[in-house]
Amino acid sequence: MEIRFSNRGSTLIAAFSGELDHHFAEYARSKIERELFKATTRDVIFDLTGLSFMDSSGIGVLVGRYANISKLGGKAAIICRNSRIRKILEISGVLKLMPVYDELDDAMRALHSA
Amino acid sequence: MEIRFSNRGSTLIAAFSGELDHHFAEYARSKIERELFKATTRDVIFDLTGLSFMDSSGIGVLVGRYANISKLGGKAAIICRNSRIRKILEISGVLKLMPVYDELDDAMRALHSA
Amino acid sequence: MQPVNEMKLEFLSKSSNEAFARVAAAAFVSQLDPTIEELADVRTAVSEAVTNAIIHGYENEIGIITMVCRLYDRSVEIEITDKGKGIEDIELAMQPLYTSKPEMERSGMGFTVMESFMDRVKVRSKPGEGTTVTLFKTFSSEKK
Amino acid sequence: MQPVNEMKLEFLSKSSNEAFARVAAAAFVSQLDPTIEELADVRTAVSEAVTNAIIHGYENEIGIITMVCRLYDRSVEIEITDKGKGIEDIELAMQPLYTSKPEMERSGMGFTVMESFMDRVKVRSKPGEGTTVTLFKTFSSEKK
Ligand SMILES: Nc1ncnc2c1ncn2[C@@H]1O[C@H](COP(=O)(O)OP(=O)(O)O)[C@@H](O)[C@H]1O
Ligand SMILES: Nc1ncnc2c1ncn2[C@@H]1O[C@H](COP(=O)(O)OP(=O)(O)O)[C@@H](O)[C@H]1O
Repeated sequence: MEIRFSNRGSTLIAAFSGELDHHFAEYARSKIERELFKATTRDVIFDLTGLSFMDSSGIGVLVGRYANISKLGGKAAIICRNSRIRKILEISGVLKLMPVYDELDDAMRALHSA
Repeated sequence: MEIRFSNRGSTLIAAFSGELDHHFAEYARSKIERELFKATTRDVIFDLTGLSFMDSSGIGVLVGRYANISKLGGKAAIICRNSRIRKILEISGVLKLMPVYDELDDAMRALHSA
Repeated sequence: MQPVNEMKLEFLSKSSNEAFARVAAAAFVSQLDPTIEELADVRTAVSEAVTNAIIHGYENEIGIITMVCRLYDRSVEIEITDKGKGIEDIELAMQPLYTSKPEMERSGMGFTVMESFMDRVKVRSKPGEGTTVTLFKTFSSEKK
Repeated sequence: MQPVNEMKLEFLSKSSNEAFARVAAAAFVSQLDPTIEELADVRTAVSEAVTNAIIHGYENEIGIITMVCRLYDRSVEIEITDKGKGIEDIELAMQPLYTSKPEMERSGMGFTVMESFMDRVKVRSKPGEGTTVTLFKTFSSEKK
Protein backbone atom coordinates (compact mmCIF):
# COMPACT_ATOMS: atom_id res chain seq x y z
CA MET A 1 0.00 0.00 0.00
CA GLU A 2 1.25 3.45 -0.92
CA ILE A 3 -0.23 6.93 -0.70
CA ARG A 4 1.09 9.75 -2.84
CA PHE A 5 0.14 13.35 -2.23
CA SER A 6 -0.17 16.21 -4.68
CA ASN A 7 -1.88 19.58 -4.79
CA ARG A 8 -4.24 21.00 -7.31
CA GLY A 9 -5.11 24.58 -6.48
CA SER A 10 -6.30 24.58 -2.90
CA THR A 11 -7.09 20.85 -2.88
CA LEU A 12 -4.91 18.06 -1.48
CA ILE A 13 -5.06 14.87 -3.51
CA ALA A 14 -4.25 11.62 -1.71
CA ALA A 15 -3.71 8.87 -4.29
CA PHE A 16 -3.82 5.33 -2.89
CA SER A 17 -2.29 2.31 -4.56
CA GLY A 18 -2.07 -1.37 -3.66
CA GLU A 19 -4.28 -3.09 -1.11
CA LEU A 20 -5.94 -1.16 1.74
CA ASP A 21 -6.84 -3.53 4.58
CA HIS A 22 -6.56 -3.51 8.38
CA HIS A 23 -2.83 -4.27 8.14
CA PHE A 24 -2.21 -1.01 6.28
CA ALA A 25 -4.99 1.06 7.88
CA GLU A 26 -2.84 2.53 10.66
CA TYR A 27 -0.10 3.41 8.16
CA ALA A 28 -2.65 5.11 5.89
CA ARG A 29 -4.22 6.94 8.82
CA SER A 30 -0.97 8.38 10.15
CA LYS A 31 0.39 9.23 6.72
CA ILE A 32 -2.70 11.24 5.80
CA GLU A 33 -2.91 12.90 9.23
CA ARG A 34 0.69 14.07 8.94
CA GLU A 35 0.02 15.50 5.49
CA LEU A 36 -3.19 17.21 6.61
CA PHE A 37 -1.33 18.74 9.53
CA LYS A 38 1.31 20.42 7.35
CA ALA A 39 -1.03 21.23 4.46
CA THR A 40 -2.25 24.73 3.79
CA THR A 41 -5.19 23.37 1.85
CA ARG A 42 -8.40 22.28 3.48
CA ASP A 43 -10.20 20.26 0.83
CA VAL A 44 -9.16 16.68 0.13
CA ILE A 45 -9.75 14.26 -2.70
CA PHE A 46 -9.18 10.57 -1.94
CA ASP A 47 -8.14 9.00 -5.21
CA LEU A 48 -8.74 5.24 -4.86
CA THR A 49 -8.13 4.51 -8.56
CA GLY A 50 -4.88 2.68 -7.83
CA LEU A 51 -6.34 0.36 -5.18
CA SER A 52 -6.58 -3.26 -6.23
CA PHE A 53 -8.27 -4.21 -2.95
CA MET A 54 -10.15 -2.52 -0.12
CA ASP A 55 -12.34 -3.92 2.61
CA SER A 56 -14.28 -2.28 5.44
CA SER A 57 -11.05 -1.34 7.22
CA GLY A 58 -10.65 1.24 4.43
CA ILE A 59 -14.04 2.70 5.33
CA GLY A 60 -12.76 3.36 8.84
CA VAL A 61 -9.75 5.21 7.41
CA LEU A 62 -11.84 7.36 5.05
CA VAL A 63 -14.57 8.20 7.56
CA GLY A 64 -12.02 8.97 10.28
CA ARG A 65 -10.17 11.39 7.98
CA TYR A 66 -13.43 12.94 6.80
CA ALA A 67 -14.29 13.75 10.41
CA ASN A 68 -11.05 15.70 10.84
CA ILE A 69 -11.29 17.45 7.48
CA SER A 70 -14.81 18.69 8.09
CA LYS A 71 -13.91 19.76 11.64
CA LEU A 72 -11.42 22.16 10.02
CA GLY A 73 -14.05 23.43 7.61
CA GLY A 74 -12.84 21.42 4.61
CA LYS A 75 -14.69 19.28 2.12
CA ALA A 76 -13.82 15.87 0.69
CA ALA A 77 -14.61 13.72 -2.34
CA ILE A 78 -13.60 10.31 -3.60
CA ILE A 79 -12.46 9.05 -7.01
CA CYS A 80 -13.15 5.36 -7.55
CA ARG A 81 -13.95 3.24 -10.59
CA ASN A 82 -13.71 -0.23 -9.01
CA SER A 83 -17.27 -1.50 -8.71
CA ARG A 84 -16.62 -3.65 -5.64
CA ILE A 85 -14.99 -0.81 -3.69
CA ARG A 86 -17.80 1.49 -4.79
CA LYS A 87 -20.33 -0.96 -3.42
CA ILE A 88 -18.53 -1.00 -0.07
CA LEU A 89 -18.55 2.82 0.00
CA GLU A 90 -22.24 2.76 -0.83
CA ILE A 91 -23.50 0.21 1.70
CA SER A 92 -21.46 1.79 4.47
CA GLY A 93 -23.03 5.21 3.88
CA VAL A 94 -19.76 6.93 2.95
CA LEU A 95 -21.42 8.40 -0.13
CA LYS A 96 -23.67 10.45 2.17
CA LEU A 97 -20.55 12.14 3.54
CA MET A 98 -18.44 12.38 0.41
CA PRO A 99 -19.50 12.20 -3.24
CA VAL A 100 -17.72 9.68 -5.46
CA TYR A 101 -16.65 10.26 -9.07
CA ASP A 102 -14.93 8.41 -11.87
CA GLU A 103 -12.62 11.27 -12.79
CA LEU A 104 -10.50 13.80 -10.93
CA ASP A 105 -11.90 16.70 -12.95
CA ASP A 106 -15.46 15.88 -11.93
CA ALA A 107 -14.42 15.62 -8.28
CA MET A 108 -12.63 18.99 -8.49
CA ARG A 109 -15.63 20.66 -10.10
CA ALA A 110 -17.99 19.23 -7.48
CA LEU A 111 -15.86 20.35 -4.55
CA HIS A 112 -15.64 23.91 -5.83
CA SER A 113 -19.14 24.46 -7.08
CA ALA A 114 -20.76 23.44 -3.80
CA MET B 1 -1.51 -24.81 -19.40
CA GLU B 2 -1.97 -24.64 -23.16
CA ILE B 3 -0.04 -26.00 -26.11
CA ARG B 4 -0.43 -24.53 -29.56
CA PHE B 5 0.93 -26.20 -32.65
CA SER B 6 2.18 -24.66 -35.86
CA ASN B 7 4.39 -25.71 -38.74
CA ARG B 8 7.43 -24.08 -40.21
CA GLY B 9 8.66 -25.93 -43.24
CA SER B 10 9.08 -29.53 -42.16
CA THR B 11 9.26 -28.67 -38.46
CA LEU B 12 6.43 -28.93 -35.92
CA ILE B 13 6.48 -26.17 -33.32
CA ALA B 14 4.80 -26.90 -29.98
CA ALA B 15 4.36 -23.61 -28.08
CA PHE B 16 3.63 -24.04 -24.37
CA SER B 17 2.01 -21.41 -22.19
CA GLY B 18 1.03 -21.25 -18.53
CA GLU B 19 2.38 -23.58 -15.84
CA LEU B 20 3.72 -27.05 -16.66
CA ASP B 21 3.64 -29.25 -13.56
CA HIS B 22 2.62 -32.83 -12.76
CA HIS B 23 -1.06 -31.83 -12.86
CA PHE B 24 -0.77 -30.84 -16.52
CA ALA B 25 1.93 -33.33 -17.56
CA GLU B 26 -0.48 -36.04 -18.73
CA TYR B 27 -2.48 -33.48 -20.72
CA ALA B 28 0.71 -32.17 -22.36
CA ARG B 29 1.93 -35.67 -23.09
CA SER B 30 -1.24 -36.83 -24.82
CA LYS B 31 -1.74 -33.57 -26.69
CA ILE B 32 1.76 -33.72 -28.18
CA GLU B 33 1.54 -37.45 -28.92
CA ARG B 34 -1.70 -36.93 -30.84
CA GLU B 35 -0.13 -34.14 -32.88
CA LEU B 36 3.01 -36.15 -33.59
CA PHE B 37 0.86 -39.05 -34.76
CA LYS B 38 -0.96 -37.02 -37.36
CA ALA B 39 2.00 -34.84 -38.34
CA THR B 40 3.88 -35.31 -41.58
CA THR B 41 6.88 -33.56 -40.13
CA ARG B 42 9.48 -35.32 -38.03
CA ASP B 43 11.44 -32.52 -36.39
CA VAL B 44 10.00 -30.73 -33.38
CA ILE B 45 10.75 -27.49 -31.59
CA PHE B 46 9.46 -27.16 -28.05
CA ASP B 47 8.86 -23.46 -27.50
CA LEU B 48 8.78 -22.90 -23.74
CA THR B 49 8.82 -19.09 -24.02
CA GLY B 50 5.24 -18.79 -22.77
CA LEU B 51 5.74 -20.92 -19.65
CA SER B 52 5.62 -19.00 -16.38
CA PHE B 53 6.44 -22.13 -14.39
CA MET B 54 7.94 -25.55 -14.96
CA ASP B 55 9.30 -28.13 -12.55
CA SER B 56 10.88 -31.55 -13.07
CA SER B 57 7.55 -33.00 -14.22
CA GLY B 58 8.12 -30.97 -17.38
CA ILE B 59 11.45 -32.73 -17.87
CA GLY B 60 9.60 -36.04 -17.95
CA VAL B 61 7.28 -34.71 -20.65
CA LEU B 62 10.12 -33.38 -22.83
CA VAL B 63 12.40 -36.40 -22.47
CA GLY B 64 9.50 -38.80 -23.11
CA ARG B 65 8.57 -36.96 -26.30
CA TYR B 66 12.19 -36.75 -27.39
CA ALA B 67 12.45 -40.54 -27.16
CA ASN B 68 9.53 -40.95 -29.56
CA ILE B 69 10.71 -38.27 -31.95
CA SER B 70 14.20 -39.73 -32.27
CA LYS B 71 12.79 -43.24 -32.64
CA LEU B 72 11.10 -41.94 -35.80
CA GLY B 73 14.32 -40.39 -37.03
CA GLY B 74 13.42 -36.81 -36.09
CA LYS B 75 15.37 -34.15 -34.26
CA ALA B 76 14.27 -31.77 -31.53
CA ALA B 77 15.29 -28.44 -30.03
CA ILE B 78 14.02 -26.16 -27.27
CA ILE B 79 13.40 -22.43 -27.09
CA CYS B 80 13.60 -21.04 -23.58
CA ARG B 81 14.64 -17.71 -22.11
CA ASN B 82 13.54 -18.26 -18.48
CA SER B 83 16.74 -18.76 -16.47
CA ARG B 84 15.14 -21.01 -13.84
CA ILE B 85 13.62 -23.35 -16.43
CA ARG B 86 16.92 -23.35 -18.33
CA LYS B 87 18.72 -24.38 -15.15
CA ILE B 88 16.30 -27.30 -14.70
CA LEU B 89 16.91 -28.37 -18.31
CA GLU B 90 20.63 -28.13 -17.69
CA ILE B 91 20.94 -30.06 -14.43
CA SER B 92 18.68 -32.82 -15.72
CA GLY B 93 20.84 -33.40 -18.79
CA VAL B 94 18.13 -32.47 -21.30
CA LEU B 95 20.60 -30.18 -23.05
CA LYS B 96 22.62 -33.24 -23.99
CA LEU B 97 19.60 -34.53 -25.95
CA MET B 98 18.22 -31.29 -27.33
CA PRO B 99 19.95 -27.94 -27.78
CA VAL B 100 18.27 -24.89 -26.25
CA TYR B 101 18.05 -21.45 -27.87
CA ASP B 102 16.66 -18.01 -27.10
CA GLU B 103 15.07 -17.55 -30.51
CA LEU B 104 13.05 -19.67 -32.91
CA ASP B 105 15.27 -18.74 -35.85
CA ASP B 106 18.36 -20.04 -34.11
CA ALA B 107 16.60 -23.28 -33.23
CA MET B 108 15.43 -23.69 -36.85
CA ARG B 109 18.91 -23.06 -38.20
CA ALA B 110 20.46 -25.53 -35.74
CA LEU B 111 17.98 -28.30 -36.58
CA HIS B 112 18.59 -27.97 -40.28
CA SER B 113 22.31 -27.48 -40.38
CA ALA B 114 23.03 -30.58 -38.30
CA MET C 1 -22.68 -33.74 0.27
CA GLN C 2 -19.04 -34.73 -0.10
CA PRO C 3 -16.67 -31.89 -1.01
CA VAL C 4 -14.65 -32.36 -4.20
CA ASN C 5 -11.65 -30.75 -2.55
CA GLU C 6 -10.82 -29.48 0.90
CA MET C 7 -8.06 -27.64 2.73
CA LYS C 8 -7.37 -26.43 6.24
CA LEU C 9 -5.07 -23.54 6.99
CA GLU C 10 -3.85 -22.46 10.43
CA PHE C 11 -1.99 -19.20 10.91
CA LEU C 12 -1.09 -16.68 13.59
CA SER C 13 -3.40 -13.74 14.24
CA LYS C 14 -0.96 -11.18 12.80
CA SER C 15 -2.28 -8.46 10.54
CA SER C 16 0.35 -9.33 7.92
CA ASN C 17 -1.49 -12.65 7.50
CA GLU C 18 -4.69 -10.95 6.33
CA ALA C 19 -3.37 -10.63 2.78
CA PHE C 20 -1.96 -14.17 2.96
CA ALA C 21 -5.33 -15.62 4.04
CA ARG C 22 -7.20 -13.99 1.18
CA VAL C 23 -4.62 -15.05 -1.41
CA ALA C 24 -4.76 -18.64 -0.10
CA ALA C 25 -8.57 -18.73 -0.15
CA ALA C 26 -8.70 -17.25 -3.65
CA ALA C 27 -6.02 -19.63 -4.98
CA PHE C 28 -7.91 -22.64 -3.64
CA VAL C 29 -11.33 -21.47 -4.84
CA SER C 30 -9.94 -20.64 -8.29
CA GLN C 31 -9.94 -24.40 -8.99
CA LEU C 32 -13.70 -24.03 -9.60
CA ASP C 33 -13.01 -21.46 -12.34
CA PRO C 34 -15.19 -18.72 -10.87
CA THR C 35 -15.34 -15.34 -12.61
CA ILE C 36 -12.82 -12.69 -11.58
CA GLU C 37 -15.65 -10.85 -9.86
CA GLU C 38 -16.73 -13.90 -7.87
CA LEU C 39 -13.15 -14.50 -6.81
CA ALA C 40 -12.83 -10.90 -5.64
CA ASP C 41 -16.05 -11.31 -3.63
CA VAL C 42 -14.50 -14.27 -1.81
CA ARG C 43 -11.27 -12.38 -1.21
CA THR C 44 -13.13 -9.45 0.34
CA ALA C 45 -15.34 -11.58 2.62
CA VAL C 46 -12.38 -13.67 3.83
CA SER C 47 -10.47 -10.49 4.59
CA GLU C 48 -13.33 -9.22 6.77
CA ALA C 49 -13.69 -12.45 8.75
CA VAL C 50 -9.94 -12.86 9.30
CA THR C 51 -9.56 -9.21 10.33
CA ASN C 52 -12.36 -9.66 12.88
CA ALA C 53 -10.66 -12.72 14.36
CA ILE C 54 -7.46 -10.68 14.78
CA ILE C 55 -8.99 -7.46 16.13
CA HIS C 56 -12.05 -8.63 18.03
CA GLY C 57 -11.39 -12.32 18.67
CA TYR C 58 -7.81 -12.10 19.90
CA GLU C 59 -7.79 -8.33 20.51
CA ASN C 60 -4.30 -8.12 19.02
CA GLU C 61 -2.87 -10.87 21.22
CA ILE C 62 -1.32 -13.72 19.22
CA GLY C 63 -3.62 -16.72 18.74
CA ILE C 64 -4.29 -19.23 16.01
CA ILE C 65 -6.85 -18.66 13.28
CA THR C 66 -8.15 -21.65 11.33
CA MET C 67 -9.59 -21.40 7.85
CA VAL C 68 -11.25 -24.46 6.31
CA CYS C 69 -12.30 -24.32 2.64
CA ARG C 70 -14.54 -26.94 1.12
CA LEU C 71 -15.18 -26.97 -2.62
CA TYR C 72 -18.32 -28.54 -4.05
CA ASP C 73 -19.33 -28.86 -7.67
CA ARG C 74 -20.12 -25.14 -8.15
CA SER C 75 -19.95 -23.77 -4.62
CA VAL C 76 -17.62 -23.07 -1.74
CA GLU C 77 -17.92 -23.09 2.03
CA ILE C 78 -15.26 -21.23 4.02
CA GLU C 79 -15.10 -21.55 7.79
CA ILE C 80 -12.97 -19.08 9.77
CA THR C 81 -12.46 -19.88 13.44
CA ASP C 82 -10.76 -18.15 16.36
CA LYS C 83 -10.48 -19.34 19.97
CA GLY C 84 -10.73 -15.77 21.22
CA LYS C 85 -13.15 -13.57 23.10
CA GLY C 86 -16.39 -14.67 21.45
CA ILE C 87 -19.51 -12.58 20.78
CA GLU C 88 -22.18 -11.92 23.43
CA ASP C 89 -24.97 -10.82 21.12
CA ILE C 90 -24.54 -12.10 17.57
CA GLU C 91 -27.63 -10.35 16.23
CA LEU C 92 -26.39 -6.98 17.51
CA ALA C 93 -22.87 -7.66 16.20
CA MET C 94 -24.22 -8.27 12.71
CA GLN C 95 -26.16 -4.97 12.54
CA PRO C 96 -24.72 -2.61 9.92
CA LEU C 97 -22.57 0.10 11.56
CA TYR C 98 -22.43 -1.67 14.93
CA THR C 99 -18.89 -1.89 16.25
CA SER C 100 -17.52 -2.50 19.73
CA LYS C 101 -14.29 -0.72 18.77
CA PRO C 102 -15.19 2.72 17.34
CA GLU C 103 -12.01 4.13 18.94
CA MET C 104 -10.02 1.91 16.56
CA GLU C 105 -11.79 3.45 13.57
CA ARG C 106 -13.74 0.28 12.89
CA SER C 107 -16.70 1.02 10.66
CA GLY C 108 -19.01 -1.71 11.92
CA MET C 109 -19.46 -2.86 8.31
CA GLY C 110 -17.52 -6.13 8.34
CA PHE C 111 -20.47 -8.49 8.61
CA THR C 112 -22.53 -6.39 6.19
CA VAL C 113 -19.75 -6.58 3.61
CA MET C 114 -19.50 -10.37 4.08
CA GLU C 115 -23.26 -10.66 3.62
CA SER C 116 -23.35 -8.53 0.50
CA PHE C 117 -20.54 -10.40 -1.28
CA MET C 118 -21.41 -13.95 -0.25
CA ASP C 119 -24.70 -15.85 -0.53
CA ARG C 120 -24.92 -16.64 3.16
CA VAL C 121 -22.98 -15.94 6.36
CA LYS C 122 -23.37 -18.11 9.44
CA VAL C 123 -21.94 -17.08 12.82
CA ARG C 124 -21.48 -19.38 15.80
CA SER C 125 -19.87 -17.98 18.92
CA LYS C 126 -19.56 -18.52 22.65
CA PRO C 127 -18.19 -15.78 24.91
CA GLY C 128 -14.81 -16.83 26.25
CA GLU C 129 -14.51 -19.70 23.77
CA GLY C 130 -14.35 -18.20 20.33
CA THR C 131 -16.12 -17.58 17.06
CA THR C 132 -16.66 -19.45 13.80
CA VAL C 133 -17.86 -17.54 10.75
CA THR C 134 -18.94 -19.64 7.77
CA LEU C 135 -19.20 -18.08 4.33
CA PHE C 136 -21.16 -19.75 1.52
CA LYS C 137 -21.16 -18.92 -2.16
CA THR C 138 -22.42 -20.64 -5.30
CA PHE C 139 -20.70 -19.68 -8.54
CA SER C 140 -22.27 -19.03 -11.89
CA SER C 141 -23.03 -22.41 -13.41
CA GLU C 142 -20.88 -22.08 -16.51
CA LYS C 143 -17.21 -22.71 -16.01
CA LYS C 144 -15.47 -19.86 -17.76
CA MET D 1 15.12 -19.58 17.40
CA GLN D 2 11.51 -18.43 17.49
CA PRO D 3 9.84 -17.94 14.06
CA VAL D 4 8.45 -14.46 13.38
CA ASN D 5 5.47 -16.01 11.62
CA GLU D 6 4.17 -19.51 11.06
CA MET D 7 1.43 -21.30 9.17
CA LYS D 8 0.24 -24.85 8.70
CA LEU D 9 -1.67 -25.98 5.65
CA GLU D 10 -3.39 -29.34 5.19
CA PHE D 11 -4.78 -30.37 1.82
CA LEU D 12 -5.77 -33.46 -0.13
CA SER D 13 -3.22 -35.21 -2.33
CA LYS D 14 -4.89 -34.15 -5.58
CA SER D 15 -2.74 -32.93 -8.43
CA SER D 16 -4.89 -29.78 -8.73
CA ASN D 17 -3.55 -28.79 -5.30
CA GLU D 18 0.04 -28.63 -6.55
CA ALA D 19 -0.46 -25.13 -7.94
CA PHE D 20 -2.41 -24.15 -4.82
CA ALA D 21 0.39 -25.29 -2.50
CA ARG D 22 3.04 -23.31 -4.35
CA VAL D 23 0.90 -20.16 -4.45
CA ALA D 24 0.20 -20.48 -0.71
CA ALA D 25 3.88 -20.98 0.14
CA ALA D 26 4.95 -18.07 -2.06
CA ALA D 27 2.25 -15.76 -0.64
CA PHE D 28 3.34 -16.54 2.91
CA VAL D 29 7.06 -16.23 2.21
CA SER D 30 6.55 -12.95 0.34
CA GLN D 31 6.10 -11.31 3.76
CA LEU D 32 9.90 -11.39 4.01
CA ASP D 33 10.20 -9.36 0.79
CA PRO D 34 12.44 -11.83 -1.04
CA THR D 35 13.46 -11.07 -4.61
CA ILE D 36 11.22 -12.37 -7.40
CA GLU D 37 13.92 -14.92 -8.20
CA GLU D 38 14.10 -16.18 -4.62
CA LEU D 39 10.31 -16.49 -4.51
CA ALA D 40 10.34 -18.51 -7.74
CA ASP D 41 12.99 -20.81 -6.22
CA VAL D 42 10.66 -21.51 -3.30
CA ARG D 43 7.71 -22.09 -5.61
CA THR D 44 9.67 -24.64 -7.66
CA ALA D 45 11.01 -26.57 -4.66
CA VAL D 46 7.57 -26.72 -2.99
CA SER D 47 6.07 -27.99 -6.22
CA GLU D 48 8.61 -30.84 -6.35
CA ALA D 49 8.04 -31.92 -2.75
CA VAL D 50 4.24 -31.76 -2.98
CA THR D 51 4.24 -33.64 -6.29
CA ASN D 52 6.37 -36.38 -4.71
CA ALA D 53 3.94 -36.71 -1.79
CA ILE D 54 1.09 -37.17 -4.29
CA ILE D 55 2.80 -39.54 -6.73
CA HIS D 56 5.21 -41.52 -4.55
CA GLY D 57 3.85 -41.03 -1.02
CA TYR D 58 0.17 -41.70 -1.67
CA GLU D 59 0.62 -43.28 -5.11
CA ASN D 60 -2.41 -41.40 -6.37
CA GLU D 61 -4.67 -42.53 -3.52
CA ILE D 62 -6.23 -39.64 -1.60
CA GLY D 63 -4.39 -38.73 1.60
CA ILE D 64 -3.58 -35.56 3.50
CA ILE D 65 -0.46 -33.52 2.84
CA THR D 66 0.71 -31.08 5.49
CA MET D 67 2.85 -28.06 4.73
CA VAL D 68 4.28 -26.04 7.62
CA CYS D 69 6.05 -22.75 6.85
CA ARG D 70 8.13 -20.94 9.44
CA LEU D 71 9.48 -17.50 8.73
CA TYR D 72 12.56 -16.19 10.52
CA ASP D 73 14.23 -12.82 10.20
CA ARG D 74 15.67 -13.49 6.71
CA SER D 75 14.99 -17.16 6.18
CA VAL D 76 12.28 -19.74 5.73
CA GLU D 77 11.80 -23.37 6.68
CA ILE D 78 9.13 -25.35 4.83
CA GLU D 79 8.16 -28.82 5.99
CA ILE D 80 6.10 -31.02 3.66
CA THR D 81 4.74 -34.23 5.16
CA ASP D 82 2.79 -37.19 3.86
CA LYS D 83 1.62 -40.26 5.76
CA GLY D 84 2.16 -42.44 2.72
CA LYS D 85 4.47 -45.18 1.57
CA GLY D 86 7.77 -43.84 2.87
CA ILE D 87 11.25 -44.23 1.37
CA GLU D 88 13.40 -47.34 1.90
CA ASP D 89 16.74 -45.86 0.87
CA ILE D 90 16.84 -42.08 1.18
CA GLU D 91 20.37 -41.76 -0.18
CA LEU D 92 19.43 -43.66 -3.33
CA ALA D 93 16.18 -41.70 -3.71
CA MET D 94 18.11 -38.42 -3.66
CA GLN D 95 20.51 -39.44 -6.45
CA PRO D 96 20.05 -37.36 -9.61
CA LEU D 97 18.05 -39.29 -12.23
CA TYR D 98 16.96 -42.02 -9.80
CA THR D 99 13.23 -42.65 -10.00
CA SER D 100 11.10 -45.59 -8.88
CA LYS D 101 8.47 -44.67 -11.46
CA PRO D 102 10.14 -44.36 -14.88
CA GLU D 103 6.96 -45.75 -16.47
CA MET D 104 5.18 -42.59 -15.33
CA GLU D 105 7.76 -40.43 -17.14
CA ARG D 106 9.28 -39.23 -13.88
CA SER D 107 12.69 -37.76 -14.51
CA GLY D 108 14.23 -38.58 -11.14
CA MET D 109 15.23 -34.93 -10.80
CA GLY D 110 12.82 -33.76 -8.07
CA PHE D 111 15.26 -33.88 -5.15
CA THR D 112 18.06 -32.47 -7.30
CA VAL D 113 15.86 -29.52 -8.30
CA MET D 114 14.94 -28.92 -4.63
CA GLU D 115 18.61 -28.98 -3.70
CA SER D 116 19.66 -26.61 -6.43
CA PHE D 117 17.01 -23.98 -5.64
CA MET D 118 17.08 -24.16 -1.85
CA ASP D 119 20.02 -23.88 0.56
CA ARG D 120 19.37 -27.22 2.21
CA VAL D 121 16.95 -30.16 1.89
CA LYS D 122 16.38 -32.57 4.77
CA VAL D 123 14.47 -35.84 4.29
CA ARG D 124 13.08 -38.00 7.08
CA SER D 125 11.11 -41.08 6.14
CA LYS D 126 9.97 -44.44 7.45
CA PRO D 127 8.64 -47.13 5.10
CA GLY D 128 4.94 -47.57 5.72
CA GLU D 129 4.68 -44.42 7.83
CA GLY D 130 5.44 -41.52 5.53
CA THR D 131 7.92 -38.84 4.57
CA THR D 132 8.81 -35.33 5.69
CA VAL D 133 10.88 -33.12 3.42
CA THR D 134 12.19 -29.89 4.94
CA LEU D 135 13.37 -27.07 2.70
CA PHE D 136 15.56 -24.27 4.03
CA LYS D 137 16.46 -20.98 2.39
CA THR D 138 18.03 -17.73 3.55
CA PHE D 139 17.14 -14.64 1.54
CA SER D 140 19.46 -11.85 0.46
CA SER D 141 19.94 -9.64 3.49
CA GLU D 142 18.55 -6.45 2.04
CA LYS D 143 14.78 -6.19 2.00
CA LYS D 144 13.88 -5.02 -1.47
N1 LIG E 1 -14.27 -12.97 15.65
C1 LIG E 1 -14.91 -12.13 16.51
N2 LIG E 1 -14.71 -12.24 17.85
C2 LIG E 1 -15.31 -11.43 18.71
N3 LIG E 1 -16.14 -10.44 18.34
C3 LIG E 1 -16.39 -10.26 17.03
C4 LIG E 1 -15.79 -11.10 16.06
N4 LIG E 1 -16.21 -10.69 14.83
C5 LIG E 1 -17.04 -9.65 15.05
N5 LIG E 1 -17.16 -9.38 16.37
C6 LIG E 1 -17.99 -8.33 16.98
O1 LIG E 1 -18.94 -7.90 16.01
C7 LIG E 1 -18.82 -6.48 15.81
C8 LIG E 1 -19.19 -6.11 14.40
O2 LIG E 1 -18.25 -6.66 13.49
P1 LIG E 1 -18.09 -6.03 12.05
O3 LIG E 1 -19.44 -5.93 11.43
O4 LIG E 1 -17.08 -6.83 11.33
O5 LIG E 1 -17.57 -4.56 12.30
P2 LIG E 1 -16.17 -4.00 12.85
O6 LIG E 1 -15.10 -5.04 12.66
O7 LIG E 1 -15.92 -2.82 12.01
O8 LIG E 1 -16.37 -3.69 14.30
C9 LIG E 1 -17.41 -6.18 16.20
O9 LIG E 1 -17.26 -4.82 16.56
C10 LIG E 1 -17.20 -7.11 17.39
O10 LIG E 1 -17.77 -6.59 18.56
N1 LIG F 1 7.13 -38.44 -0.56
C1 LIG F 1 7.68 -39.56 -1.01
N2 LIG F 1 7.22 -40.78 -0.62
C2 LIG F 1 7.77 -41.92 -1.08
N3 LIG F 1 8.80 -41.95 -1.95
C3 LIG F 1 9.32 -40.79 -2.37
C4 LIG F 1 8.79 -39.55 -1.93
N4 LIG F 1 9.52 -38.55 -2.52
C5 LIG F 1 10.43 -39.17 -3.28
N5 LIG F 1 10.33 -40.51 -3.20
C6 LIG F 1 11.20 -41.51 -3.88
O1 LIG F 1 12.36 -40.85 -4.32
C7 LIG F 1 12.52 -41.02 -5.74
C8 LIG F 1 13.20 -39.82 -6.35
O2 LIG F 1 12.39 -38.67 -6.23
P1 LIG F 1 12.63 -37.44 -7.20
O3 LIG F 1 14.08 -37.05 -7.17
O4 LIG F 1 11.67 -36.36 -6.81
O5 LIG F 1 12.30 -37.98 -8.65
P2 LIG F 1 10.92 -38.43 -9.33
O6 LIG F 1 9.77 -37.79 -8.61
O7 LIG F 1 11.04 -37.91 -10.71
O8 LIG F 1 10.89 -39.92 -9.25
C9 LIG F 1 11.12 -41.26 -6.24
O9 LIG F 1 11.11 -41.91 -7.48
C10 LIG F 1 10.54 -42.10 -5.11
O10 LIG F 1 10.94 -43.44 -5.21
